[in-house]
Amino acid sequence: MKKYLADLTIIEVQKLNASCVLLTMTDDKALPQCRPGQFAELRVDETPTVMLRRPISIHSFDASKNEIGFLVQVVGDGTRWLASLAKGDKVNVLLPLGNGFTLPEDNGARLLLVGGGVGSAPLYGLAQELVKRGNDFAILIGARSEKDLYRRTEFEALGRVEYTTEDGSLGEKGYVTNHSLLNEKFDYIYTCGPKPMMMAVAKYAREKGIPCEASLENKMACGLGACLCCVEDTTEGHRCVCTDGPVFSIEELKW
Amino acid sequence: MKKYLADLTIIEVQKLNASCVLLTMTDDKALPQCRPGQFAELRVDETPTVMLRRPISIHSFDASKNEIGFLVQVVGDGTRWLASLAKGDKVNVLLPLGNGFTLPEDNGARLLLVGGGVGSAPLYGLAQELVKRGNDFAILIGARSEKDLYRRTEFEALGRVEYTTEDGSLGEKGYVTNHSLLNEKFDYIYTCGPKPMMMAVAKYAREKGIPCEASLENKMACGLGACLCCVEDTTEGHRCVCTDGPVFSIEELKW
Amino acid sequence: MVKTNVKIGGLELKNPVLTASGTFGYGLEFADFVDLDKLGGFIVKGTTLNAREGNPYPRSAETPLGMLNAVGLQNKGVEYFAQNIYPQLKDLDTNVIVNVSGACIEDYVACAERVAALDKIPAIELNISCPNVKQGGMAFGVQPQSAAEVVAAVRKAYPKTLIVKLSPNVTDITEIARAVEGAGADSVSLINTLLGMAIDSEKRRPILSTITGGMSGPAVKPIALRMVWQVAKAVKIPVVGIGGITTGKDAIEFLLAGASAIEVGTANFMNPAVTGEIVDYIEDYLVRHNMSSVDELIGALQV
Amino acid sequence: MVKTNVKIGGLELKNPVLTASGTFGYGLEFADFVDLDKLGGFIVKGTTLNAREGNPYPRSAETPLGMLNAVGLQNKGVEYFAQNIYPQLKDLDTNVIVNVSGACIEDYVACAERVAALDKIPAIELNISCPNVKQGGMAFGVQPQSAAEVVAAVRKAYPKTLIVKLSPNVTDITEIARAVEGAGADSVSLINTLLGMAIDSEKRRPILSTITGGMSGPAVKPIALRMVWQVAKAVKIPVVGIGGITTGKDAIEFLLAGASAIEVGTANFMNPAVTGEIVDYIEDYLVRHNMSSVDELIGALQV
Repeated sequence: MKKYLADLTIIEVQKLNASCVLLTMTDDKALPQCRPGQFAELRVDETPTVMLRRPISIHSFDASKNEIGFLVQVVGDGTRWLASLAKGDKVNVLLPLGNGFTLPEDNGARLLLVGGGVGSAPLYGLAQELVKRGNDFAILIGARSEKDLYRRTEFEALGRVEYTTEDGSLGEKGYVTNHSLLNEKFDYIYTCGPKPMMMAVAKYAREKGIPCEASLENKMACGLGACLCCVEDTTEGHRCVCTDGPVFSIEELKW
Repeated sequence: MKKYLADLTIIEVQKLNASCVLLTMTDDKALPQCRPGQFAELRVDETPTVMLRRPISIHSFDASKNEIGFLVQVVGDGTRWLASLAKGDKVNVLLPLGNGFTLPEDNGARLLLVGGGVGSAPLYGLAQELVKRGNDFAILIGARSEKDLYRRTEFEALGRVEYTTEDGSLGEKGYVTNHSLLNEKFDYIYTCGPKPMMMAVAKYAREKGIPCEASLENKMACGLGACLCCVEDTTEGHRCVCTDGPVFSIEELKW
Repeated sequence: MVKTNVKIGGLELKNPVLTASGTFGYGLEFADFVDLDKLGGFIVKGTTLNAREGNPYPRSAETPLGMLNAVGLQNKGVEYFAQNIYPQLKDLDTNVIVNVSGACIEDYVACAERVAALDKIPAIELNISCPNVKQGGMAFGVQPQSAAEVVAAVRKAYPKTLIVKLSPNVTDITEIARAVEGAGADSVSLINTLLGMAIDSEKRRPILSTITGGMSGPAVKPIALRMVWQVAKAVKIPVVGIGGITTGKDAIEFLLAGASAIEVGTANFMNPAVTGEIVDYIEDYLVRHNMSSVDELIGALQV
Repeated sequence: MVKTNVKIGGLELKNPVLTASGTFGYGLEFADFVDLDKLGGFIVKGTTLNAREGNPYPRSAETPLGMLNAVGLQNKGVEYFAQNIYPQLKDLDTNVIVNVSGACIEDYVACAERVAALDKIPAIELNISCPNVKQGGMAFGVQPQSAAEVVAAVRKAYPKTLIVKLSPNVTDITEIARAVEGAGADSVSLINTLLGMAIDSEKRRPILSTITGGMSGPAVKPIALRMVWQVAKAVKIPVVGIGGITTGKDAIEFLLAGASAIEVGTANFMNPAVTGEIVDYIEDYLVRHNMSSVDELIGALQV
């Protein structure tokens, strides 16, 4: 699929909390079609210390409005710079990158989306797509505390959403893999979040024999499969998270 | 003299033309007393490519208002960053640095201030001081063209100002050293501007036997006399423009 | 119309702009952003006789205006390249150069021989300077004698243009350059990465799985420029300049220092379209300075 | 209260923070911004037996997150230091260390002897790695034998703590480090600057009057960190880490890599108060990580 390199214009900056913003961008030209689970590489080398682009998952994509949304969590100088941008600013964006989630053929299938903290970002775009396709799904999002849960109203507008928090400030106390929702029957699981959480979800899926896809976040340079920095050690050896992923079936992973 | 390191607040940004701005700054605490011809080192390492501070001459200093002015000409990424700052922004400033101009004992003396382009910046502060002291002086400013002459109204408010432009768009056509003003008698000359211009002025002063001071602009790192990068080859060997200068009597210079 | 073409041994480049091995994949990854035929050529990723899995993740670390990598020559082997990649590249109207690596002289030779059989590959870049492999790699490149030995052996087996990529991790790079020139190299390219290290001060661990790795990016440019300058004066064969080239200005600096061509590396990660922009900048520079040919720039530094 | 003091040979530092020669003048230039007594010590600018005018202007060039300098050891000579500078420093409650350079072994020895006579100077840093002087300097530092010779000669003449500053412009810095350790050095400090070059592409001229110069600043940190890591494993004497240290985090990284102390250099130009801030950061780090002494950090990298 053709990749684009464009200076997108920020049309909205939504501060979700002290360390997380939602950047909504557009372009004069039509944005390329982006699939749920794909990501973009945002240029940040206006910052003194950071040089490489920042891979950010696509949180939302609206072809009709020609808008794309990125949830940016501040972790270093690069993301801090991104979070400091204002409406009207331009960002050089490379997209769409990666494979994205596999959408189910069987519309009868019952799907579970499991996210952790800001890692739930790409699940929003996935849920939007599943609503369009009339799939039956539930969303489970875990976080340290209520304040670490983003875009709840928007998620809840798309369907059933359950929460777990480590401090019990919202939903069931504990980790996603302890949530009562998992007593229900699901045919397919999508997960994105901290690696330990995804590994726990993968373990659960294996035990129940449920097919499961996880979206990885290995450190990247090029995003194009050229530098071979972001490799994951899979059943078929080292593979690039940027081009063979970021979404892998857990069958391919050595977890 | 004690040096200060402070985050000054920009209270006014005046765009003088496409490539030159006047930054007026203040501080909650009282600014240190600055003498005409002294300079400051402005921190610019928010820019990706530039690391060292930028030495900028003090254009104006008003102890009563606790304000200091810097004329910034955009020549590279560092000055471009400075010129992009807005009212309310803070800049880390190291000041006051250098020796400054020698103020004349003899109040009867007739003084000539010769500036070139943006190099005329520190002569404004000098002229302000000379007005306070009731000295008799004239100002001669040369530039490529009228648009390269800055702060004319302000300079003219302080006393007699003559101009030369290479294209004749204002004042006499040609170089400062050809200006008819030089037919008049002066007892002391201060000059600041491009090195070729200052060398021509120095040559003139030597011929007429007029004492003359020139303010140099060698490339600097520390601004404190520590790194020895900004040296000028003087009659007493290599000396630091940042601490032994920036103002030197032409007798000390090997021009 | 200004002349931008240069010659590297028997190799004709339409302009001096190449890409550094390992930063441009097999070229195809960048075809959406650069017209590959617009480049003087590109150097595909490090290729070895047999497939290599490379080093464990993490393989990269960001440093002040630079990066460290420790990929360790992951590739599917020269036969896979010949069967699966070469067919996709052979009809391009540019020079596709293969970067050849090995753990021992025999491997270098066998790999070079296999590439020699590929009609449309006019040259190889012999990598005797990879800092990220246990045996071979840099070990060959830091001593004049071992460098000369591997080059001489490959020279016998490889009839086309032989470029040898030098390591900067040496006391005197001109000594190595002269040694490989004497052993029959048609050209030297420099610099490969500088051996560096990055530490996570909070976790108190190295960032790379290999502890140390190869440093590249704008940060290394002054060192690369100095070595190109030294080597260009020390050898008669053409020099290919590499090291932190991020803009057209950088490319001009390397040409002035004596490089006949340049390789753009890490900059491809910041801006995948940068190589085309550098080609344009060089043309504009020549026009702006009333030069009729890029030859007028090569080694034209006024000292 | 955490212990931050460290020992370099016979030298007691209240904390590991020193300053790099040539970046902190004689200390006094920075007294308005740093309480000098708060530092582990500072190393005054390169001092030679006789006065030196240094190299012509321009002596500096900015590079990506780094700089080149070519000062060339401008100084008024050791006797001037003893007569005019030493009296202003001798009553400070910190370690004032003199960086000693020379063009030949005899000069090194004579200069070291003169400094030895100054009661309140507890140590010298022998600079066998200055890239900006024609004879001597780096020439001594890039070969184990010549490095050992000059160190052995100075060792005989200098009874106090002898730190030897090493050049990074070598194939194997551990070989040089072991050589000077064998010759009697109490400690090695590294890295001195990397030889680099900067060019003005429009003027088509080198930016430095000397064409090449010594590179320092954040850009070199990964290389310095790697060399400190290698040397700390190769020698038994304490290592002083230098190279692009700009923040407290950087300092911690060097300690983890095996440095017993660190020198802050170019960062003094960006922020003249930085050394004091780094002292505070190290203390806070120890508290934050429930460590009782900085010794727990030195070489504590988990690999």
